[in-house]
Amino acid sequence: MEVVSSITPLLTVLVSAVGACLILATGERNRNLRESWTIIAAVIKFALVVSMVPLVLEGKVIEFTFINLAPGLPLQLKVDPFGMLFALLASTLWIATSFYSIGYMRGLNEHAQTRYFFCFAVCLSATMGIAFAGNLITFFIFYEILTVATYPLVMHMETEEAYLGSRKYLVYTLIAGVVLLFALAVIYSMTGTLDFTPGGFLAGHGIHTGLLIFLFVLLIMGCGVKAGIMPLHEWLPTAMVAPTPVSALLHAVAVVKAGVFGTLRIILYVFGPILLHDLGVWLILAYVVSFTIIVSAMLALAQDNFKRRLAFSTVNNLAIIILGAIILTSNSITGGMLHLVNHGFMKIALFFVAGAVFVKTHKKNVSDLDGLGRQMPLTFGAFTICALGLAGVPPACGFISKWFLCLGFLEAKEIFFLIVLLTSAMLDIAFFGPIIYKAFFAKPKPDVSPHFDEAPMLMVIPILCATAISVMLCVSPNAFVHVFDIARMAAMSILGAG
Amino acid sequence: MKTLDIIGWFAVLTTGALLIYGTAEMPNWGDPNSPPSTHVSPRYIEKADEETHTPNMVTAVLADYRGYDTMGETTVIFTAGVSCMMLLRRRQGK
Amino acid sequence: MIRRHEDIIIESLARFLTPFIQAFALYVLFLGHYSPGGGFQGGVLMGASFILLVIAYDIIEGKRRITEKFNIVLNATGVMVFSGTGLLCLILGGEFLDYSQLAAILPVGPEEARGLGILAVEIGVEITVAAIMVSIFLDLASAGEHEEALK
Amino acid sequence: MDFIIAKYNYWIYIILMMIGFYAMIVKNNLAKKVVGMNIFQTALILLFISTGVKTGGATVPIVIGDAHGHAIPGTLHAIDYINPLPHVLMLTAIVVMVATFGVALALLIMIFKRYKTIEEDEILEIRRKEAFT
Amino acid sequence: MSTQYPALIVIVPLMSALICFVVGWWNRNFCYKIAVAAIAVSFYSSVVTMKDVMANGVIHYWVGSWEPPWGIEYVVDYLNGYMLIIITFISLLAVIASKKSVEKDFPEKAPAFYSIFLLLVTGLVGITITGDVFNVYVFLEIASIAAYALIAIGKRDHAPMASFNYVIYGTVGACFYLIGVGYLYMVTGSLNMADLAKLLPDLYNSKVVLVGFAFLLVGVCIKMALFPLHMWLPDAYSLAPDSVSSLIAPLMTKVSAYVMIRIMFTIFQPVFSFEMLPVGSICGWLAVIAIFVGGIRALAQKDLKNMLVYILVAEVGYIVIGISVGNRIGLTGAILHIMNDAAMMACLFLIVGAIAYKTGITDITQFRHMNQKMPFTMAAFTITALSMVGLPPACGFFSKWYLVLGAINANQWVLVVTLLISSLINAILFFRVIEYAYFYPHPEHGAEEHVHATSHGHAEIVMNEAPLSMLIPILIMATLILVLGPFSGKIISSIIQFAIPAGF
Repeated sequence: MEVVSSITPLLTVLVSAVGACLILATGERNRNLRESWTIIAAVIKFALVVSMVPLVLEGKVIEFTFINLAPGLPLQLKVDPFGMLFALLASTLWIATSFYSIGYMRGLNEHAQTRYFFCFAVCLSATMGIAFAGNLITFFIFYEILTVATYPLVMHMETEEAYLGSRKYLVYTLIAGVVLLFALAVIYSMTGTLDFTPGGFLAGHGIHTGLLIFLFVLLIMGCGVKAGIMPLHEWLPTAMVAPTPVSALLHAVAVVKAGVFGTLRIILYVFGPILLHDLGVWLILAYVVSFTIIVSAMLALAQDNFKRRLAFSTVNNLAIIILGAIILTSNSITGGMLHLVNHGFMKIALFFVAGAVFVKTHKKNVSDLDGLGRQMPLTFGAFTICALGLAGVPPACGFISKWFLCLGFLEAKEIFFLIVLLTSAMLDIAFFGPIIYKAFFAKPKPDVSPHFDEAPMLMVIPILCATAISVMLCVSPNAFVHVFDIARMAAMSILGAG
Repeated sequence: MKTLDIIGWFAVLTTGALLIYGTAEMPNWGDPNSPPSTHVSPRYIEKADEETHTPNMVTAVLADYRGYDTMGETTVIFTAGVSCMMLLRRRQGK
Repeated sequence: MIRRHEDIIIESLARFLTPFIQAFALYVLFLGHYSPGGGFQGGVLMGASFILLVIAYDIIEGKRRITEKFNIVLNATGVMVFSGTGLLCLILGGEFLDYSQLAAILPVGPEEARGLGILAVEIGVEITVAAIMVSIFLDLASAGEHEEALK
Repeated sequence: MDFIIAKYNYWIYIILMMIGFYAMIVKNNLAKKVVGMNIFQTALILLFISTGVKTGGATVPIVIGDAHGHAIPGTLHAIDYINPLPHVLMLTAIVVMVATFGVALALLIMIFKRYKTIEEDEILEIRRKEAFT
Repeated sequence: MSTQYPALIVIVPLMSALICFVVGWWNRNFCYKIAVAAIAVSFYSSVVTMKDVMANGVIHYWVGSWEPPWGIEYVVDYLNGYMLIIITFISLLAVIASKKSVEKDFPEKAPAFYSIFLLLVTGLVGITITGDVFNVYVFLEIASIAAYALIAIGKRDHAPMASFNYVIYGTVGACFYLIGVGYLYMVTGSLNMADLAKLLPDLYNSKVVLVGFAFLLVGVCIKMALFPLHMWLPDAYSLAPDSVSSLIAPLMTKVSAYVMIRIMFTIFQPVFSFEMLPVGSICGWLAVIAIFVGGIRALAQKDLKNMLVYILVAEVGYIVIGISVGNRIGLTGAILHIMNDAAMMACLFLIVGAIAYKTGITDITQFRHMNQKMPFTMAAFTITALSMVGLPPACGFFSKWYLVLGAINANQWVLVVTLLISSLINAILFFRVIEYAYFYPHPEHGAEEHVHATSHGHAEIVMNEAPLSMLIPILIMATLILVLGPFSGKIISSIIQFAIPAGF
């Protein structure tokens, strides 16, 4: 795998940081300018990411070493297929989310918008860093930046529950960070390197098995908090107090995805399939996440608050992704990675819908959505497609990823996990179905206007775009940026090395 | 107050015990062959006069060989003077 | 606060003694090369002579003998003489406090130059110690109110 | 036994030192603390000076020389004069002691102006009262 | 002339202290300018000296041109060259920032104040640069006496009492140090560090050396305020005037830590400090207790400055941990943390001074809207806070990283856990302040999102930023904290790795 040295990754990370500074400099004085900064940064970032796709497809690895933190410990950005996948997801969704949040913020005439957009941009910068991190220490640095930058967003409402939610979030993530740091230090003092290598680098350093398992637990805990693996998911529903775009960001783009991404990095690039098989810990993790899948789906059934229900569905899907990776066959890994992307698009559409409904009608609960489908057909049409897609029903892209997951499980003869997957699909239907039913077929509440009356276009368009992309990813997974091939390559590189 | 007494006695006894323990291997009192008398000082005694033209070795060492210490000493007392002035006087300067 | 009690014996005795003490202080200073003594001892004596005056009379009298500003200047001058000598050596091209460099501007050899340098810094020490002794004593004795005492 | 005979001077200094140390820790009157401080430092000075002593006819470290008081070359032997270095060091130490003493007294005056007492427990009492109000 | 720069580092502040004192009696306004100029020159000289060291190796400057051990020598190697730059730079920023608060708090004392300020700097650099153990004592006393005086003029009440306690503790510390020097002198007859290092190894079994070592260390620990001996620090530093605490708090403890490193690694060899004696483990445990005690006491404080001084107690623990693990990487962490912590503490205390000067607020619970009153100051505060918590890319993270690595290499898991937990404690401490400063619940708007007021809700709060003379140093420090982090690798590879005694 040949290595190209280029500054593009750094630019990709910096562009939104610069955008953040410009936003801060502009401030409340000129809102249009401030928000146009957001858009411009988003577009540039997307362009930069896409510009790197061809190289990655040629099997090259783009690398940029910023500075040496210590001998053998560079601050290094490295663009490999898997990172590229995540970068594509994040940069695409950022554009949508920026438009959407402008609409949302103006729709509700929120306070402290400058702070909001600033932290937003910093978040994305950190996410890019996480996607392109070439070694654990770089990953950790951006991971912590992400934590800090998200904290004000969760705090945004500045109500009592916002305080509690953000504090809880901070406690969970900071402890996770400390655990991660500890594991990193141990690994570094044992092996002297932290570079991600497809197929893992821990093997063959003569580390004691018990210690290896301990490290695995620590690392998974460190990333699992953000990834919402049960029982570490506690902060996720509480963080729902944040404004909807933030929840969308938290749940679809940045934070949880970063957690999952990190988990996959650890499974596939730090430990590697072979070592995990030898240790046998993969099975334990697989059972844990299966438990997460089922339980979170159950909990989702019980939620009446729209966003909370989506949150639990997120927990459920993240677990599915991890399950795909931990089964360690090429198909399941591909499926997991694809689901990382697909779920991103579908889930963000769902959150946008929730936000749109809220802005339009100030309704937060599933129970009083009756008949809204007639009022907001576009919104709820998109909702239907994506919800079913999450369950694995065409035409949304959930179908593709779940298909590959099933293939992988069959390949590995893990029938139990296959059943888990299918059950969760059933449960998906079970907790999304009622919403769709209420929206379209239930008798409208008196306050619902029978005729067409949508949310502001600035919010509807992103929804439709997200939905369109999800459908497109299903129809031709390789359109434009070859998401499918990239995922394939990543999986191959791992198992090839393994 | 009582606890303080105990602490005081404890500190004093331990410190004193340690110090006395240390004296066990010290050069005897006035031993002309003790390291202080044989290592550095002979040069002061034998060379001070010819090197600094000052028969009083203490003065020579004080102001020349270790003159830098003495400057520090002068600075210390200057500091003390200024400190007292700053702490106690109301009107200082214009 | 030292208050003046008009005691003729004490006052005249003190006034009588002062010059002798000061002369002795200078003697101690200048024979510091050849006999026990030196700047510090001389300085203490010098300061003591003023302190004796202040005790015998009162602060006002002491102030009359050695005024505020003069004392301040003396405080600094002493250290200034010392470090200035050192700096002079440094300027003359040697290390700091390397008196042998003074031979360049004095009509003597390096050893004698060192002797003279020692004398210079001893004078500096004497001035500082004397002045500081007095000023600390005045400050402590009057708890800082001697400006008021002057009015 | 000769161990004690040979070292008794150190023991005396150490005992002195500890008296001062005890006063610094335990005494309730701040002035006494300062006095203890001085005892401590004085004992320390004695300890140093005693290292310069040489038995066997050694004299004060001033050259016994010709008319001008300067040395006749070759007549100077380290054995004849006691060690000047500790004296020098202790001159410095004495000055430091005086300086610290002066500052400590100045502080005492300030404290007395502020609390109208220099008994530590009373001062703490006052501070506690003021903390409440 | 370039060979004379080591002397200038010490002489210039000293002589300008004298000038400043005299001139001030005629015109008070010169003092500030003189002080700034003097410290700037000192900083410049130390930079030149460091360059010289990096070019031509260790500098030996014989004061009075008497070769050691008979004379006193300056020894400038990588370690104290690095220390000198830190000291002079931070004092430069501190003296620049002190202008306004001096004019506000005690204008009539300005001449004496700046004179003593300069003397304090003189003492600190004097301790750092010299290669003679007794000379260290002399300059230690200069610094201490200056510090006693500066602390005692604090505007806050009880300052004299705090300063008096400091006098007692400080004198005990200095005397213990002197006892140690005396004991070593009795068995070696030498006072020069290099000479002692040559003579001592044959005497490592002597009781005298043992006791001397113990007393040197205890004396330094008192000055450094290591745990059981830290009682004097919180009062003294929190009651000191703001213009002073921003100089004393960052530097005094760090310089003592430097002396400790000198004693354990230069005068004595690590083999004595760590293998023949259990110093490592003792100091390690004390440091652990110090970190927890400091952190927990800090949690109880509502006054920002009090909180910071207790954190300082904990930070001393960090440095001692780095020293006490007794391996190369740990010591690297300690030396790196000396710089980072000095920067962070300086920045924090400068910020406290600025806020107190502008708004008179020191109580954390009254920090509401501070981010709109003093946006730049609070931004700097946030950066420093993140650094204290140990979040990358601020510099605090990197020194912590090395400390943790060192503790792991020494298999001191207790220390590892302590370091990690303490960063959580710091997180609580600082995010509490940030919450107060940046976020404030709107009782009038409930949990319902839609009833939120417009973003012009706080328009009545006008920006009221600190004067430039305070703001600029703060911002410089904040940027440094951000910049030093990623470059710590470079600092280590170019300076610190040479500062650690070879073969250790």
